[in-house]
Amino acid sequence: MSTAAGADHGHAHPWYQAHHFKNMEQQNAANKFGMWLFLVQELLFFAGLFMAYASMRFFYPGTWLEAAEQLDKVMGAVNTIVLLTSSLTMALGVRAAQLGNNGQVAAWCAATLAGAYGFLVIKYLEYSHKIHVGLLPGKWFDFKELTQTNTDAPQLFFSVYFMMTGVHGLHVVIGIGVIFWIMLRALRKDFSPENYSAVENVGLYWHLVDLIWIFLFPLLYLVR
Amino acid sequence: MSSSHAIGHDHEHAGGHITPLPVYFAVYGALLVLTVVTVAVSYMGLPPLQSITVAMLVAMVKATLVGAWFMHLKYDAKFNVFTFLAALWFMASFFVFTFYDLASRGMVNEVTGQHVLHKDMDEQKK
Amino acid sequence: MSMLLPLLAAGVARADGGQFWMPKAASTYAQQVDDVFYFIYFTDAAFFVVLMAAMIIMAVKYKRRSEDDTTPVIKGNHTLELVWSVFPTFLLVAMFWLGFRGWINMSVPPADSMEIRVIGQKWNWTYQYPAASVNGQELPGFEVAGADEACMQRIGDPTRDIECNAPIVVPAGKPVKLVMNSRDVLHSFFIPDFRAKKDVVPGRYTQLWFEAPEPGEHNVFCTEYCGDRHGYMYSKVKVLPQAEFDAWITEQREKAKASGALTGAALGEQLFASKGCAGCHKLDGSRLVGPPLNAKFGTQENLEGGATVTIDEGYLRESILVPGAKVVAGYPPSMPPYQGQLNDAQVEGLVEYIKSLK
Amino acid sequence: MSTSTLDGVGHGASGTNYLNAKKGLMSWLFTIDHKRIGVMYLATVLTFFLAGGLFALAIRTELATPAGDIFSAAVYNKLFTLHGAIMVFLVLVPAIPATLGNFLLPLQLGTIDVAFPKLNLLSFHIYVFGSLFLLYTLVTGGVDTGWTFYTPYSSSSADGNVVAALTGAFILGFSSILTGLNFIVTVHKMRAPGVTWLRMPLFVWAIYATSVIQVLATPVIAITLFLLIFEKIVGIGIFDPALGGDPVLFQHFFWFYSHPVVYVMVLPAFGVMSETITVHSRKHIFGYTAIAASSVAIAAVGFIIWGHHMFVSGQSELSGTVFSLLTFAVAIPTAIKLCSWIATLYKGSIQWNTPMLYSLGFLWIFAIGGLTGLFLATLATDVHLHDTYFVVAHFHYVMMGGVLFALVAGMHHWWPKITGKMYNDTIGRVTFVLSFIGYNLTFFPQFVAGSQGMPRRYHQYLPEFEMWNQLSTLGSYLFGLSLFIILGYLLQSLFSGKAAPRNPWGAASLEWRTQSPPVEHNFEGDVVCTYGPYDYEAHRALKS
Repeated sequence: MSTAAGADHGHAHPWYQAHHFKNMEQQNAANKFGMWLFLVQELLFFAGLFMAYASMRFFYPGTWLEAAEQLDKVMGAVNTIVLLTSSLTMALGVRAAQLGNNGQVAAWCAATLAGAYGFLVIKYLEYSHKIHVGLLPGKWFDFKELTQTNTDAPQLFFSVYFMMTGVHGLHVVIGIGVIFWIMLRALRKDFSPENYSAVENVGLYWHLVDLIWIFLFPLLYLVR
Repeated sequence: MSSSHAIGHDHEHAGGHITPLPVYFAVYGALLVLTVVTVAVSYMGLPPLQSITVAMLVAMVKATLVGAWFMHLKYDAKFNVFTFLAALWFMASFFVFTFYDLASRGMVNEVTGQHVLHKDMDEQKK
Repeated sequence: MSMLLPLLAAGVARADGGQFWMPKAASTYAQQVDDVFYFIYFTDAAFFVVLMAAMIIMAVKYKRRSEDDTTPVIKGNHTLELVWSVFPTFLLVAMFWLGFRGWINMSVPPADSMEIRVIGQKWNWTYQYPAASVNGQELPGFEVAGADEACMQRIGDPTRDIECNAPIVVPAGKPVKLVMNSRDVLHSFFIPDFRAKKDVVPGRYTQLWFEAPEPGEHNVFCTEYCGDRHGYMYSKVKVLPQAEFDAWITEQREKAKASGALTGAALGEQLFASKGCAGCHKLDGSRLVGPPLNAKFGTQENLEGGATVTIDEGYLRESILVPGAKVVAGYPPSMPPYQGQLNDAQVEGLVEYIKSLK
Repeated sequence: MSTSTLDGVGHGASGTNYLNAKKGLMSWLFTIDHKRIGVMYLATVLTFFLAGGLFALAIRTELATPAGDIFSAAVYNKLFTLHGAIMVFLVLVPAIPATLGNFLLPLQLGTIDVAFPKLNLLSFHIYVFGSLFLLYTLVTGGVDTGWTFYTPYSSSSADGNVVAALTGAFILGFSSILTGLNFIVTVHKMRAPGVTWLRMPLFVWAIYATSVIQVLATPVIAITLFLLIFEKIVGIGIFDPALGGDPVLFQHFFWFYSHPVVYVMVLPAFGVMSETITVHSRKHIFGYTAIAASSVAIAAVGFIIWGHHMFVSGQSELSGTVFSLLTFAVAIPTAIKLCSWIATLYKGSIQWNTPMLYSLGFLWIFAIGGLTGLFLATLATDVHLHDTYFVVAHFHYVMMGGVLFALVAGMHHWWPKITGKMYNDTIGRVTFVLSFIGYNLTFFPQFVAGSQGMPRRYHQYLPEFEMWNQLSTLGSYLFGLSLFIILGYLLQSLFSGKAAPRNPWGAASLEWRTQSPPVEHNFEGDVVCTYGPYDYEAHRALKS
């Protein structure tokens, strides 16, 4: 919201202050509060997926344990570490923005992007393996070993798996977009200790993506 | 935008609370350790209930670390913390009440409670 | 005004057996439900009259006299606010409690209930009665379903559907437990006279019980939207005196035993009636929901999408099991699939029966 | 701001206002002015209301006779589905918050704009984009799942339009979320000096509570619809019993949003009432804190009572009991509001003008709607009444009567501020009588038909219900006619109405301190609030 021209009614504003805010403190607080409310709706959006997981697991406990064996714990763990690392680099990027160091912001954003792409690459490897052997959601499910031993709807686990990781992956993709935007703005030297809430909000978003994964990983991969 | 008791060189700044670098690295280290712990526990072959309890506890600790330090909730305006917790509260109400229905089906009437699998459906059709 | 009239009417109607709001109570727990209903009703009416009278009287009394009217500053009154917060609470708790008692009563069938299976399907009900041994003779269970074809001729008359669809027959003065599930989508089994209702869910069983003290006939509606002919999914409960019921059920069981020997077209004819085929397909060449089936075998039929097909055994079999595969042009694809519901001999019988129709 | 202009007549010195400050279509479609966005919402919402209303009249026409003789069953089912979907997703949810809320929130808080003006515009564009999907389904043959999209009917339906309708509703959800988010931040961060929490008009409190629900509940319907879309495309099977899922679980997902959303519709209506009743009685609101707190309480409790839609759905008996008990808890704050409004009339100076008449009409209608809700919260009686016309009548009394009467009251109340024109009050009052009679005649008989056992969504019905249905159909024509008259004289006022003074009703809240219509940046100077929105004493003292 920072591109609107200031100086509408008398006062001299810095270029990044929108005309309807009285001062930067108000603008920053509003931006951050708005972001938190956005994260709130993200959490409730994911709540539906977690509820779907919980109820299907409740109905088919045996299937859940059996089907989860088909996931690759190592891949999942590596991906967790990749995402945690990108979360750290993002936090450091925000810190650099707080200090007004645009160069470092861009560098940390680049590091975060590397993590995000790494996550997607590993996810891609996992997906392509599953697609190859027929561990697919819903009616596409075609994995003989499980359908022979387990008639309790084994496809449901993979429905839930693909919906959860898919929606999460979509968030990663969106994250890549906004982090890239922040990186470009940092290269343009947009940020200063007074004006960094865009970096901070993107950071908050990225940490939430991380936060969701922190729960997805054990629920899908680890709980035997 | 206030900070009162951070470790290290804590000072008021236009950029809000500046968390010292070592804190970030310490949090990151703790997250890595916890990830290793949770993976290790999964190989111990605990029964499902204990396994999921441990996994969720570890995840909650990790989430708290990310929320408090990476997301600055520890130093943030209290209302933002409240907002975050309110979201968790409403999520919880969604889980608890829905799950209460699923779990209590059949407590009053046995037949109502049976969740018939689709394979039973086929049998019943025959 | 619009409220006062029914209010008055309700008062009169109550003297007349209380049937202005609720239909005649015909199950053991219906009166209990009605009592709760009227408790809430009169509480509501009292509140409504007091509130609206206050509103109207003040609106008239304090109508603005001049543009310079001043008003006293009254920001609230804690006593009053406390009264109207706490006092209704007691009434609400009473409502909950009465409703809860009735609900528990309606939810828990007596142990000696007679069990009948109810199957909902677009758009009719099937009732399955259990097998029994009568006088040392093993008699099979049987199904009641389908529509009376002659009755179905009265197109456009809503009472047709309720009169022509097979009723569920139950004994008077004995608790009956319906164990229900659906073959396709959600339905709901509703008997207004009994104050009984429960959704019929695919994939699980739900149950409903009632005891009708008196013989009689009562309407059954489907109250969960289930597609095209949801508004036509009627049936009836026929309550018979115990002795008549016993005679009826024994007769049906004996018939079922006899029809077990049926094969071919005769079996098909029996299924055509009992599976509700006649509800959609007529045999005199005129259209209903589906195409007529007489004199069709061996002819060409145009399909939805432009293709044509010769009506042979294969096409008939496919159309019974998976009707959506090849739909006749000009008709909605609304027939439910019978895959898994008919065995081979039954499908064979239906095909033979359709072949035999002239 | 100089005090002498407080109730002054006429426009500001320059004669410019938000309506004529910029010209051209683009200056509207891409405006970030909350007032213009509010007006655009109003125009769009009313257009969709017209469409939904015509569907309603078509339904009532079919039901004038017991036989299903005018439309085929398939067409009838599409009519009520589209009626429901349009009315809920396109009309009732944004009806007051996005229209009057958008226009008034910054004005009543004494600020220039909402916290995120561009986001506000984005909400509107998302709304229009989402509505295109519903329009697409409409012109390509409609959907017949019912607006509730219950599985497995919706998931097993072969109709491709269902996916389009689901996508539309999914997109519309984000419009609602972003509006709510924007308003919450606005209330928290944008209040003018002197506008303390307890000096906010009750309309603002209502919008605030509404926004909280929008942000918390709407994401759940979004993910539900998302899952349902994939249920249809991939057959993921979470809600479809044929694939191992549970259709009752879908209802939990669905009502976790769709119950709170009735408060998204009706809380702003409460807010409008708190304004119109006080202003046109020229009397301080009775029990300000109780009304404000009850808005928030309704929003909070409204989240844990959704199971009362599912008493007979196959939900567990114990769960039903808990939900019934909690449902009664929401009756208390609602009763507090109703009593407080009526107490506000005491010793007031009540003006019998159009906005006040609609407000009193609202109280009548909402009292019936609220009180009949008790039958449906009570377990034993709900078993009988669920999914009958009793429920139809109940939620129309609450949703449609409540929201619409409040919207019409609000439109008349703020029309001078929004358009700068006065309408013909005499026609307004006469039309009120017509609409009030028409409304009650439409929906009251449905209570009787329903408790007698007439199920909803029936294309035909038994002859014993005929009288009630005919009364209802007659009423719906009267009501429809009255709405056209309202539209007519309001539109006419745009062209030949008298210029509206700054503060035609002598109201004390901030939006009346600026000129009518307001200038582009809302106020001619900085606003400092020194007294509460219902403090007519202080207002008068300042004026003289």
